[in-house]
Amino acid sequence: MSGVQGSGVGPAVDEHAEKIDAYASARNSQIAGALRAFARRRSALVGLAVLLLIIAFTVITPFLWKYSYSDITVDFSAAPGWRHPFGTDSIGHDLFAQTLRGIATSLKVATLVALLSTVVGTVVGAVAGYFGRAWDAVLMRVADLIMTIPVLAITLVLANVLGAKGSSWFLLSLVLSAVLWIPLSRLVRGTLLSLMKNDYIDAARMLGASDRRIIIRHLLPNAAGPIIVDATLMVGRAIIVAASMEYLGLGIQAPEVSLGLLIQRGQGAATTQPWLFGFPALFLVLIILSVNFVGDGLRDALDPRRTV
Amino acid sequence: MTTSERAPDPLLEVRDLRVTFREGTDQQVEAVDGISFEVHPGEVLAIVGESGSGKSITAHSVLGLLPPLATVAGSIRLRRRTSGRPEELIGLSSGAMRRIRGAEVAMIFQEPSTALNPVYTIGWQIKEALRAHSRVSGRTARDMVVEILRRVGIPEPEKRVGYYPHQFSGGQRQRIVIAMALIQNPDLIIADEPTTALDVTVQAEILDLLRAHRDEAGTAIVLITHNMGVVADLADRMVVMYQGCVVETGPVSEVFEQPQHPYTRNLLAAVPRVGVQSAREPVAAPDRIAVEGRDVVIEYPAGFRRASFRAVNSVSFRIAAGEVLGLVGESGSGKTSLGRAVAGLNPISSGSLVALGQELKGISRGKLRSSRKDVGFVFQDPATSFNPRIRLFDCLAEPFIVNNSTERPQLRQAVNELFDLVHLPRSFAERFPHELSGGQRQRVGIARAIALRPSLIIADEPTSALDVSVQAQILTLFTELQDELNYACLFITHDLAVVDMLAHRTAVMRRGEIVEQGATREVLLHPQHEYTQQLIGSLPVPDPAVQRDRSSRRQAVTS
Amino acid sequence: MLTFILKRIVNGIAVVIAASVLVFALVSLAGDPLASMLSSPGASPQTVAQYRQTLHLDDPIMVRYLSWVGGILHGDLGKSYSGQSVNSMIFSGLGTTLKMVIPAAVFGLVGAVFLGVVGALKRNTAVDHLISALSYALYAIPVFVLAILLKGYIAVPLNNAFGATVLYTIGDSTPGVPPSLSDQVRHAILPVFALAVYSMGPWSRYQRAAMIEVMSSEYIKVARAKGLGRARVVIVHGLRNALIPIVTIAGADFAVIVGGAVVTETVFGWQGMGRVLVDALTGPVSPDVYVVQGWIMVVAIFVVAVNILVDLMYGVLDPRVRR
Amino acid sequence: STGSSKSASKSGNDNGGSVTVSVVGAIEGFNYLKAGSNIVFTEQMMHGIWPDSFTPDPSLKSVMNSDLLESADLISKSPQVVQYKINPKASWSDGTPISADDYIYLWEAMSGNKKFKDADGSAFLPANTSGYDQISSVKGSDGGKTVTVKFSSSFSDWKSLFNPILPSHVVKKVGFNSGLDNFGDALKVSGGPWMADSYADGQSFVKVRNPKYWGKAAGLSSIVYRIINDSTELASAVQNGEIQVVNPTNGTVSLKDALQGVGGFHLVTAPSLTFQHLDFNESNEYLAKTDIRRAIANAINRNEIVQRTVGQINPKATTIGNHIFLPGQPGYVDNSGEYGKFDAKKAKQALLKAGMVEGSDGYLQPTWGSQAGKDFTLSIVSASGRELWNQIQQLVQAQLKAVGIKVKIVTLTDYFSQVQKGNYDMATYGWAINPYPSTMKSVWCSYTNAECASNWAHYSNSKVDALLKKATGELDSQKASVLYNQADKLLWSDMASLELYEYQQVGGWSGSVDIENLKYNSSALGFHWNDQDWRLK
Ligand SMILES: Nc1ncnc2c1ncn2[C@@H]1O[C@H](COP(=O)(O)OP(=O)(O)OP(=O)(O)O)[C@@H](O)[C@H]1O
Ligand SMILES: Nc1ncnc2c1ncn2[C@@H]1O[C@H](COP(=O)(O)OP(=O)(O)OP(=O)(O)O)[C@@H](O)[C@H]1O
Ligand SMILES: [Mg+2]
Ligand SMILES: [Mg+2]
Repeated sequence: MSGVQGSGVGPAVDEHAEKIDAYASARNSQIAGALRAFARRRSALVGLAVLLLIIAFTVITPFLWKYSYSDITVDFSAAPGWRHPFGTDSIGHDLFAQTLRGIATSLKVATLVALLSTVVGTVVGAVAGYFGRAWDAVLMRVADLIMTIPVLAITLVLANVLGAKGSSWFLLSLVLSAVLWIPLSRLVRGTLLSLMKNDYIDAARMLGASDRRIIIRHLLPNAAGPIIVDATLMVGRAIIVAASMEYLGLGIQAPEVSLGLLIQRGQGAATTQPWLFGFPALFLVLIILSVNFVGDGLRDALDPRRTV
Repeated sequence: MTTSERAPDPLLEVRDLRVTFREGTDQQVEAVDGISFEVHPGEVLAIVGESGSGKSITAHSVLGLLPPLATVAGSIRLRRRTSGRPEELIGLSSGAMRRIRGAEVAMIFQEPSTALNPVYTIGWQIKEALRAHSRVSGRTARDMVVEILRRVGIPEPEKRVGYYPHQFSGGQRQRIVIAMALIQNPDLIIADEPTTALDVTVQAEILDLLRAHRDEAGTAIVLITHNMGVVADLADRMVVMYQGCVVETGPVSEVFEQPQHPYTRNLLAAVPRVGVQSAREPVAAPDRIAVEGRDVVIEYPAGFRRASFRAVNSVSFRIAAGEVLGLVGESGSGKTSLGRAVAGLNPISSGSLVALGQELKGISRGKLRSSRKDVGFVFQDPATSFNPRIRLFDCLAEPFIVNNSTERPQLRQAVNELFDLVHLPRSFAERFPHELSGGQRQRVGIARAIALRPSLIIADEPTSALDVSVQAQILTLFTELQDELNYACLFITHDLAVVDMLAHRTAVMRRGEIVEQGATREVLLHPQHEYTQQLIGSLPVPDPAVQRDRSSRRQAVTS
Repeated sequence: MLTFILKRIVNGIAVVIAASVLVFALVSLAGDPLASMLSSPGASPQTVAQYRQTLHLDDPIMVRYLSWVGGILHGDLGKSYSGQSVNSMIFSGLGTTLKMVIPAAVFGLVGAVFLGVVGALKRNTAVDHLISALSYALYAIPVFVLAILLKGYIAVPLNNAFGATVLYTIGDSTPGVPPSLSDQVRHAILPVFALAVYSMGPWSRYQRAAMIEVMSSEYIKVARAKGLGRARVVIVHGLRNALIPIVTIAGADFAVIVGGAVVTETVFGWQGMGRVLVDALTGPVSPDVYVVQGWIMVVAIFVVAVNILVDLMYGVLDPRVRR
Repeated sequence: STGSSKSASKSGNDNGGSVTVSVVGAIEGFNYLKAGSNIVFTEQMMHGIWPDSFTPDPSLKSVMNSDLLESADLISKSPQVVQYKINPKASWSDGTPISADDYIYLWEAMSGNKKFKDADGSAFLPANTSGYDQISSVKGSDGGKTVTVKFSSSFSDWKSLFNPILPSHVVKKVGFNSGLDNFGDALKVSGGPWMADSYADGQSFVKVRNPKYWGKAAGLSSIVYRIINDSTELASAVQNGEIQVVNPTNGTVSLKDALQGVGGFHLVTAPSLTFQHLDFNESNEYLAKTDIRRAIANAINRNEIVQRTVGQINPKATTIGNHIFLPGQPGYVDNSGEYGKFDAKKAKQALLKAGMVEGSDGYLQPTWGSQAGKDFTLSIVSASGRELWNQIQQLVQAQLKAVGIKVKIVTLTDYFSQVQKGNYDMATYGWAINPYPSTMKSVWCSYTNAECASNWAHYSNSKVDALLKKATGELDSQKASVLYNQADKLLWSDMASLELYEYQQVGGWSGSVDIENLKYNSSALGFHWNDQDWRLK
């Protein structure tokens, strides 16, 4: 902003009109802007890169690696070395293959939980936030319930109730989702309530738009930022809760492998055979860390204040 | 004291001030681009200019209150109370600057609702200001606080010192902020839009308060505003800023009479004045009624930690087809509540409200939705009335899609016509709302409201978020469109001048009730109700001579 | 304010009742608690059948629930399936847990406030980035991983270096010796640290955001314009206001800390509430409905109480919500 | 290693000092004779508080408690009558003499007979009725100092009875079923060298010297039991001097490694009287066939299993060859013969002969039965959180895959209810036995018989039934061993279950204390069989 002094230009209404071409090129400016904001955060980029790398590694390596997670190899209680980069456990599992499998399980659980609880949480939160009244009352009571009892306690009880079935990764995901959708639905509800104060909702109402249209076209896209961010952070939360359950002896069970289970099994040897504990713990921390970085980057990128 | 004695050397001298903001790593924004001005003791200097022209930044740089990202260049010299000699403020150590703040130069901010710390009592906060620079015993301090509160017109100051900010009204809060500045007895007060957030009646009182203090204590005042009426009321000299530069300086009367710079001319021309533009004649034959309200009551139900609240109390009014009814009144008087009720956005608690032949009390959701397409609504704030994720094309096409009134292929055509109607280029269709200026956005808002050719439009302060010059253009557009489309309109505003320009008839609201209504000209020229008279009396007129006269008369009445 | 608290209490009671019905049904249906009694040869099935009768396990679930509720009304949480008083199990566990949870909450809060405020004041500087990285790392390390590291790589080497037990790794006190504060503190340091750090990460982020928001508010500018010193502006005007949101968040997170305590107790061998629950679910006689029930009740009541307390505190911190 | 301890201290000669002993797992009440409370660690903690009539020594020979009894003799073989003469000085710490009443009460409580009632009028809930249910009467004479126990049928392991006896005058009042669940005054009545002192809920238990004890006083002034959740906490706790004695517990390789890593630690690894086996549920139509069971047994390399599991804890660990005796017990003979040998080729051939054909991907497919035409699949179940069991499952899976059997691993949280209901094909779990072979009868006698409550595998062989019946009634232990071993040979040839190995216990004591007389005993008492003789040097 410079050099206008004395030019005598009043605040012309169509001042921007000449710059139309410049704008045309920035049509997808919102997405582009979000991407740029995301890319500006180095931690988010690094997080994403690490995450993608880990995923790619987990997907590809089992095809190339000579051992499967369930193979019992000739070596047992072996320290890391050429044949077994992460060593082997006491009965002879290759820990490298097991760690990869553990990552895959933990990520599968986390992704499914994030997906399920996001969908359910969004739908319920939207209904409660938009229609209020009975819907809202019920949701808020359920939410109170969940907020009152530690999530871990609820999932422990649920997993115990499901017994053997609770040890499959799919059912474990259901158990976790059954609890974790609630904070998200609260978030969606709150976001919707504040979005509904915006005049454009009333404007849509004035045009006679249906409730469905208002929710789907006007409210949810604007709530997408917090929802996506929360879904990302949910991935980290799900991994931690699942790992804590496994650590306490519920949830995924041998012979299936998960990071929590590997850590639980290796912890007794944390000082004598640190690799049993160290590698799974390292990857667990790495995944949670990078997921949170990505989530934080998204938060910045999707922050509506960024565009204003 | 109406003219200032010119001391030989200025109290504050700003030379070639530049403020740049670092944005990102390499971008720079020049917020203030080499401005100069001076303030003499006992003088009121007004700084005017459009929003974003750098007024606040200038004020903040005097006290070194700029954010860390700002770099300041140039010179700001203040004549120090202790030495009597001018001293450079730029580059002063924070400790030295701290001794100047409050004690020699005090500042009053625009937003009274956020200028006070919500968790401390006002007495505590004023006392804190007092003790920042002088050693005063607890008792004396308390007495001084009560005294200053009394002086700024807070009732029952002995009791009120122990109140928290949220227990005061906006006007009172601004008085408290002023008290906080006055108690330190500074040589210079910088007031950054001290009345913008306030009602005209309250504004007048605040201006009187500042004037009285200047007259009594001889304190110099820098008054930042964009309201020409305020300038005319209080200031001796004025500085006009435009895009970071000073475009014009001079005594107020001279600038008003003979503005030199085109921007100043533009600005002065755009200011709406009561009685200058001819008020519109009432619609000849009010035979067809668009809206009729009888004993309308609007209540907000009790909620979380809140009792139920009656916002509109037994109001009756009518709007004829093709007629513009102006609705004015102080903030919180229930204007928006009423407007939203007419639009069907708020339910009414009792009484009867018929809009376009449809009784709105107890109406079903479905019926309400279908009847809404004949009603348009223009919102106050162009920033929040658009879905930020939707292109303007979709935004303007939505009315047609929702009501299935136009075939898909014709949508483009229909939207283009709307753009034409509000004088915007059709290419704007591809833009997102944030890619438009406020005025342009408000045009789109109007386009959306008239898309379905409604026979009734409700406009809730559609221009109050805009600069005066832009406001003028929007109002002109509004008049044009009303003439062309001949819709009935409820136009809500707090600006009497706007009513004067637009409305056939005017209703005045106060505390949930309509205290007066009639033909606009009648209401403005021969106000019957005391409150209307007060309202008109407080309205600053952007003409120094007239305004001085008015305010001295007002003071005579009130004192 | 009083009606508000009453409302909260009523709401809390409703929540606790709903939870108890749900949990009772769930746990009662999950497996046979007496099955493992037969897992040693020679155990008599008649005895187990007799046992089942003694515990009323063959009564309809509704009858059992109501008899349990009857006990509750007399302040008796019943007996565990192996005969111990649930009251004493839970209250002894609660006492132990609180010895970990309360210092952890306080320490977590103080740490978070400190990190958050420093981060906000040094915004976008190297210090800020360092603190951010630290809070993320703290959040990403699960409590049990941190605990294992603390034990193996802090406590043991430290004790070896001193040639004496400076920090303990199991239990909340040394059994068999008269209780002393120093003994308890040395037992508590590691678990409290592990648990505190768990909430410190996210809280410090909130605190930073709140502080940034407060510091950019108008009244901070006013305070500076008054000519107040920087420390006074930051602490008296900034921090005081920035504490309001963090108190609410910490209160809402109380259940999360208790959840974290379940894991921390396991790692550090504290016989607190967490162990009571885990044993009731996975121990030799499990699932033990009455213990789980009692647990849920007591924790829920506790969390509700803490939340009400936080609301009261909110009133103290923020005059705007006072009545 | 250098962590000194406060609690393991000895000051002066009178004060024998104190040691802290670890207890892993929850305590569920103190009356370990009651069902639901019979936890090994409780028995160890309470040892020496309630006196035993007989205690197994490290060679698992039952030795009479000569402080309590002057004699205990079998005075008649048919019907079997045993006479106990109580030491006239023996009395409970509250002054009440120890008498026949205490023996009578214990019999009533343990008999499983509904005619005897607990304090509150309900039936007693004994953990184990075997032996007591064969007693027809217990009578006192000689002012209560002579006890005459008469059996309705012979019971060879009569020395397993009345270990311990309870203070009947106290327990009669507070109740056997619930009076000893919570720590209280009832527990403070002692009839042995130790006395219960204090209990912190779920955290610690302290027993101290019984000052009223008429026999030789305990060497230490107190033993502190520190209850912990998980054996993974042990190593660092020992290293820190928080625990001096690690009570032997079923070990893992990492626990052994970790304890071994603690400088100066006296590591003890030794077998316990618990053994691991592979259980075949004969209600499965394929496992009902002896040929298939034998083939599976031949397909399993037991040595490899030992090597990869307990072999790493104790290099001396071997496979076991008996269903009734364990190595170290006087009657032990390896009866496994060819049935226990690993021979994959033979296994495969046997399977092909039993009507299996080679399928597409290396798995066999039955030509008959419900799995006809499908890959031959068996499930193997174990409980969650049991690392060793899970490891065996995986080894079995890998080994059976080599002969073409697909094994599906199932881990259950409600394992015991499922196994007792017979919802499994193969299972792997441990039987904890005491040194008395009669206890194994209920596992191997006919499934349909009510006294064979632990036979969940549906095994049934009338010859085995007859032999076991005869053996449990044979009062000459030499002859009884012969009978048991005859039954065992049949169990092997029937391949009732494949015995794998003994659990290996891991324990020991810290180098910072020097404890005299601390010696392992593979009975349930572990270190504690002689804890009254422990002494700090
Ligand atoms: N912290 C900041 N960072 C970057 N740019 C800023 C910052 N603060 C203000 N600006 C820019 O400096 C310019 C001048 O701002 P200033 O607040 O002085 O305007 P103003 O004249 O007071 O306007 P208004 O009437 O709206 O208060 C504007 O363009 C604004 O966007
Ligand atoms: N949703 C609501 N719930 C409760 N009270 C409300 C609500 N909306 C407005 N009010 C109250 O109703 C009264 C009238 O409000 P309204 O918005 O109609 O005033 P207004 O005349 O439009 O004021 P302004 O000029 O400030 O816009 C005010 O006191 C306001 O606080
Ligand atoms: Mg400004
Ligand atoms: Mg309004």
